[in-house]
Amino acid sequence: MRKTVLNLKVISNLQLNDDHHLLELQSPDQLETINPGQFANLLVDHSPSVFLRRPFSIYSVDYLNNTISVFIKEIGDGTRALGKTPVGSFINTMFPLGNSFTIPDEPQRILLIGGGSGVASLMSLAQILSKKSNEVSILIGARSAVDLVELGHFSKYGTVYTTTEDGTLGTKGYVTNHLIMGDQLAQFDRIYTCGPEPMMKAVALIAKEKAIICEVSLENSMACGFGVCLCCIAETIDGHKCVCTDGPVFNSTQLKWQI
Amino acid sequence: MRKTVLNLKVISNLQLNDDHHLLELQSPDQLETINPGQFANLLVDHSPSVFLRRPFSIYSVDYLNNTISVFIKEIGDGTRALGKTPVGSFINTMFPLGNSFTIPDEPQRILLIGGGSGVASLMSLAQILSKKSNEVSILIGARSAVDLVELGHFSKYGTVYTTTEDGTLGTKGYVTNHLIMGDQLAQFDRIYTCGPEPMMKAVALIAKEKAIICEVSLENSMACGFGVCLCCIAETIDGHKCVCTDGPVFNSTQLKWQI
Amino acid sequence: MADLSIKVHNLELKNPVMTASGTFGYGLEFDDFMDVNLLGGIVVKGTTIHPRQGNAYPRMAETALGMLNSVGLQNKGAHYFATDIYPKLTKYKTNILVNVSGSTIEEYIACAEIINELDLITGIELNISCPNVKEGGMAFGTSCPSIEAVVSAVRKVYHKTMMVKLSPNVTNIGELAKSAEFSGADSLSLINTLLGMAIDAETRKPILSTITGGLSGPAIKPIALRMVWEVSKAVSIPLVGIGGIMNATDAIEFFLAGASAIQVGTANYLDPSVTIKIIDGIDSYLNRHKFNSITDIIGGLHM
Amino acid sequence: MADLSIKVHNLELKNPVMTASGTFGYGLEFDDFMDVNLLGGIVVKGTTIHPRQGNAYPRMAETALGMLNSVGLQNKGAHYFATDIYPKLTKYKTNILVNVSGSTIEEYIACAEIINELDLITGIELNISCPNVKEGGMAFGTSCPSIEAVVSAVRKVYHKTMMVKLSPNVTNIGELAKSAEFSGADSLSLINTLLGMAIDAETRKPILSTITGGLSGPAIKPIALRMVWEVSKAVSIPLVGIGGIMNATDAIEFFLAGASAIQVGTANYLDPSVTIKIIDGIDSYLNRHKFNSITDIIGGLHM
Ligand SMILES: Cc1cc2nc3c(=O)[nH]c(=O)nc-3n(C[C@H](O)[C@H](O)[C@H](O)COP(=O)(O)OP(=O)(O)OC[C@H]3O[C@@H](n4cnc5c(N)ncnc54)[C@H](O)[C@@H]3O)c2cc1C
Ligand SMILES: Cc1cc2nc3c(=O)[nH]c(=O)nc-3n(C[C@H](O)[C@H](O)[C@H](O)COP(=O)(O)OP(=O)(O)OC[C@H]3O[C@@H](n4cnc5c(N)ncnc54)[C@H](O)[C@@H]3O)c2cc1C
Ligand SMILES: Cc1cc2nc3c(=O)[nH]c(=O)nc-3n(C[C@H](O)[C@H](O)[C@H](O)COP(=O)(O)O)c2cc1C
Ligand SMILES: Cc1cc2nc3c(=O)[nH]c(=O)nc-3n(C[C@H](O)[C@H](O)[C@H](O)COP(=O)(O)O)c2cc1C
Ligand code: FES
Ligand code: FES
Repeated sequence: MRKTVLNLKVISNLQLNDDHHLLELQSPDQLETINPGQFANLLVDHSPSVFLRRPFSIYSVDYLNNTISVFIKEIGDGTRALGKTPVGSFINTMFPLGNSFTIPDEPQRILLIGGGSGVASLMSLAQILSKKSNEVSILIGARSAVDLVELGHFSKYGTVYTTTEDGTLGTKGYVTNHLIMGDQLAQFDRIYTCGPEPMMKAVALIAKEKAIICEVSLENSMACGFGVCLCCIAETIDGHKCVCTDGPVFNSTQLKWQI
Repeated sequence: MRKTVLNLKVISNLQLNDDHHLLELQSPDQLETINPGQFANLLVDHSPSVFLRRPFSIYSVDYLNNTISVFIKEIGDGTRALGKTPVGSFINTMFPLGNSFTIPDEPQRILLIGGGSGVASLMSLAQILSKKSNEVSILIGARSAVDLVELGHFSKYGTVYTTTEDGTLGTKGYVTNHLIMGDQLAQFDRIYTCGPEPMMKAVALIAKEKAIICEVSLENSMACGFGVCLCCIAETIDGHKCVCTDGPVFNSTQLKWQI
Repeated sequence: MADLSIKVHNLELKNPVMTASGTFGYGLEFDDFMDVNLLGGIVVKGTTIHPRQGNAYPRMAETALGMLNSVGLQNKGAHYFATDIYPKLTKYKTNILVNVSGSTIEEYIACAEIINELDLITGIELNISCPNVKEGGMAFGTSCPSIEAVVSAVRKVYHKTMMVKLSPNVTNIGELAKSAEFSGADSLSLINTLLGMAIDAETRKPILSTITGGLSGPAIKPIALRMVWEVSKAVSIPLVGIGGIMNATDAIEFFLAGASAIQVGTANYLDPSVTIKIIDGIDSYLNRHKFNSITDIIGGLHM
Repeated sequence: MADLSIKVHNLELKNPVMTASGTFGYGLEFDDFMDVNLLGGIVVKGTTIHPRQGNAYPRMAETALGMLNSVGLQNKGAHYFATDIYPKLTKYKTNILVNVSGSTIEEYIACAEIINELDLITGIELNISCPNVKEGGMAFGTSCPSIEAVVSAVRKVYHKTMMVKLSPNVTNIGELAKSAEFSGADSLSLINTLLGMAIDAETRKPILSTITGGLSGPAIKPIALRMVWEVSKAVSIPLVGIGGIMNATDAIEFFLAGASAIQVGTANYLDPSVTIKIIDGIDSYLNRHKFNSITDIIGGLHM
């Protein structure tokens, strides 16, 4: 679907835990295809301290009801204000933005690795991959069990593995400490990852060692979200690329930090 | 009562007509004496376009319930935001500010003349004057009958006369067109007025001609409200005076525009 | 419908709303959102003779109703522009100006010479005010002799409209404006960004890789208005007002202060079709106040 | 509880939080709201040798997270200050500085001489940066020779701490800071307001009677931070940071950029006890980051 700016109606706002909200936003118009990995740029009203839009991965799309969902972790004034948006009000939304994860032509064995709010960009990916008969495994890392709020959804699309830093659920430690990241990794054709940069770097390094294709979804501070301000660059082997248009998804071998 | 800044709870928000609201704000602390003519300076939250506080006359005080009321006419972003404040939420309020109308030691015949949202500063004045056995008459001017929303309250404290520009209630025209402003005016010992500047100037001129004491309550654009920014000056015969501390009430003969 | 057309020297605009360099890409990025042809003109991204990578990441910091950027003129160079981008822009039926920058006078000249060959580029905006490059840029725009040197040098090789974009980071913008006028500028655009800085108190680091960057957005509007007004008294060539314009009311303020046209910058990021709303809003304002033409309010501030 | 005390040259502050001239009256207006003695110091209203009525009304315009003022140094003169106001201030146990201004060097000298006699006034802040007066004021603060003239003249007659307040409306604030240092300033405070303008589009009039005025508030913080950082590299005397400080985080940013103390201005209007919250917030920050003293973070920006 082409980029657009619309006032989307908040038709539900689920508080998942202390600081995570899932907002479902309804479009007045028929939605066209939105690809997994794409994001939306939300305007925060009524906040003197938030000037620019705030980018969020499109967590899921419901073409029947013409809704998209965004998964919001509160970390500052913008996300706190958005998390509080009452049902029935409107959020001015620019979407869909950015490129998307590669969907293989033939079914493959694919490992998705998410950390923190990075899991948001993997949900619709998991859904589409499983629909296209890929064999999907999902490894999710979090600080603690309470932060693992979306496991139920993921388990519909594949096998879910977890790690927590405090050991309250799954393997104790980081995602890279999980058994699956060891010898078992060779079974996968592709890895798709989104999460904190150190995590993605570590995953990309392991993927490279094992020669597995790895796509990462980057975050960045964005002023526009559609390629005009040139603020959101990633350093790639082909020079500076915009995360909002050339990305957010990059093949990890394209990125300088990988080398 | 000394000046203070408190979060006051909105315990009622009456929409009086299209663009007028009466907000009742409750203090957590016992209120001390607030004098008629004093004002409050309200902070407008959640509005990127409103930076400074907004001043409003204290319309009435309820010492039993520790509430003050403010009468708000929506004219810009600040008043519109305040008018929408939901019951139960809090408004950060600096009050009571400014001087007050003179309350005569002995009962007198007093005419209050209000125009537009200026009537707000006359309500608690009418109440106190009538309580102290003064003979109170109240002349209120408005554009149209729909804007005359507070007549019922005033009639508890004195005889109410009205003018409307469109003639929908009372005498057609401005307050200065009312019969009472003619020969009958001599019966009054004092005139207290608050409203648009042209109205107050006209009233003050007539009062001067008839040698009746006249106090006017001025508006002004204010940055602080408590005498430190020196932005809110009125030109008086003694030089620049601050409307927020030396006023808002001035004897009209003090003001340069009177001469 | 009031007459919104305006001539800025020999640049004919169907309406006074243009877009500011660095905030509108090459226009193409806006095709999804709006009809670019409705604009008076667009000024494309800052262009230099050699390709530039721009500065390292991070390049952006949000501030109180504003933002800092330190992009540093990232662009693929004038040749690439001429061969790869320009052909895509020929579909537009509006004025396209190229924002020309350089580290040396020779670079400015070389870049302007290339742009001079492009038929459908109606003018250049000479950027002597970029705060985000180590050499040249703003340095040219902060003293009279250097303004005279670069403006008159480019004037010799560039034959269409030359708008000179002034830096606000100066003591006396009126004097500098006069230098630009004297050296052959056809019009002046102002302001570029104000030099600012942002710090992350938690990490105790500057937010921008370059430490300082250029401030734009509503925060700077009062300064921009003052400068347009000051310059309008100093020179007689037309002015294009820039700085924190978010809506038609802001635009009107710039016309009243003396600008013949305006450029919208940061506001495009928040609402990519804001310029269309501004054009409509200017028209409504003129109708409401019973003016027939935009020219009726330019410099029309009552004292 | 971290050690918040700091010496700004020979000015001993119990904590680095002061109030900015023109935004804190004479302190007395704040007695209802807070304990003024908890502050590191206060700078009272701009004072001139002769009484000044200031500019005509209107003097204030609200802007995007900021405000313009054109008060124009309304005050009753140095003699009145000495005889009528000063006695009321002797109750305070904190540093009181007088902000000294003038239209000529002689006026600066005369005013400073009077203030020099007042025992409990620990210093002056030499205001060479007021944008709201027709003569003198900012004109003194925008060129090196005039800074040198006024600062060295006042230095001869004033024997306690002399803080010089710099104007931001300049091309190169580092150079001007050096002039002030060289001419005898003990410390520098910055920034004063930025020259701006506001227009009412409906009435088509400037909002301020003086057309232009001084911009303050959060909008200017990025510019103020940048200037403090730039000046901290140019001089070795201590700096006092001013500009848009609304909370402790803002204050910390100024310390990191190189300020030894800060002044809170416009924020006092919104919350008259904001300075107390800022002091507490600085203390919490230092504790949370395990610093023992405010001196640990001054100029502590990691690159
Ligand atoms: C393409 C993309 C997709 C995203 N998807 C999601 C998502 O699905 N769910 C979600 O919760 N968040 C997502 N984010 C991150 C989200 O945009 C930020 O959390 C949000 O912008 C923060 O706004 P704020 O006003 O709450 O915080 P701010 O007040 O802006 O920032 C608070 C603190 O967080 C830091 N910070 C802000 N943004 C980022 C960032 N992008 N990376 C690292 N640090 C940052 C700031 O420097 C500051 O220290 C995504 C970001 C991008 C670029
Ligand atoms: C002492 C005092 C008491 C007041 N009492 C009341 C009251 O009881 N009820 C009430 O409704 N209002 C009262 N006002 C006026 C009220 O403060 C303003 O209407 C309010 O500040 C406007 O805020 P805004 O953000 O809605 O409008 P803004 O967006 O600030 O202004 C909208 C338009 O109105 C003009 N404007 C703003 N304030 C004033 C003013 N004070 N005088 C003239 N024009 C102005 C502006 O220039 C602008 O054109 C009082 C003002 C003062 C100084
Ligand atoms: C991200 C960004 C990039 C910019 N790049 C350029 C540029 O390349 N050349 C230029 O002359 N101005 C550039 N500018 C300045 C704008 O054109 C404009 O002068 C400034 O942003 C003020 O206007 P605004 O407040 O409406 O944004 C840039 C501004 C921003 C925010
Ligand atoms: C209404 C007003 C009056 C001011 N008067 C003075 C003054 O008399 N002398 C002076 O040096 N600065 C004066 N200033 C400038 C402030 O001291 C301060 O430098 C400026 O407001 C920036 O700080 P802020 O953004 O925290 O307000 C005044 C500022 C305001 C808003
Ligand atoms: S956010 Fe503007 S180019 Fe990517
Ligand atoms: S509003 Fe500040 S002195 Fe009156």
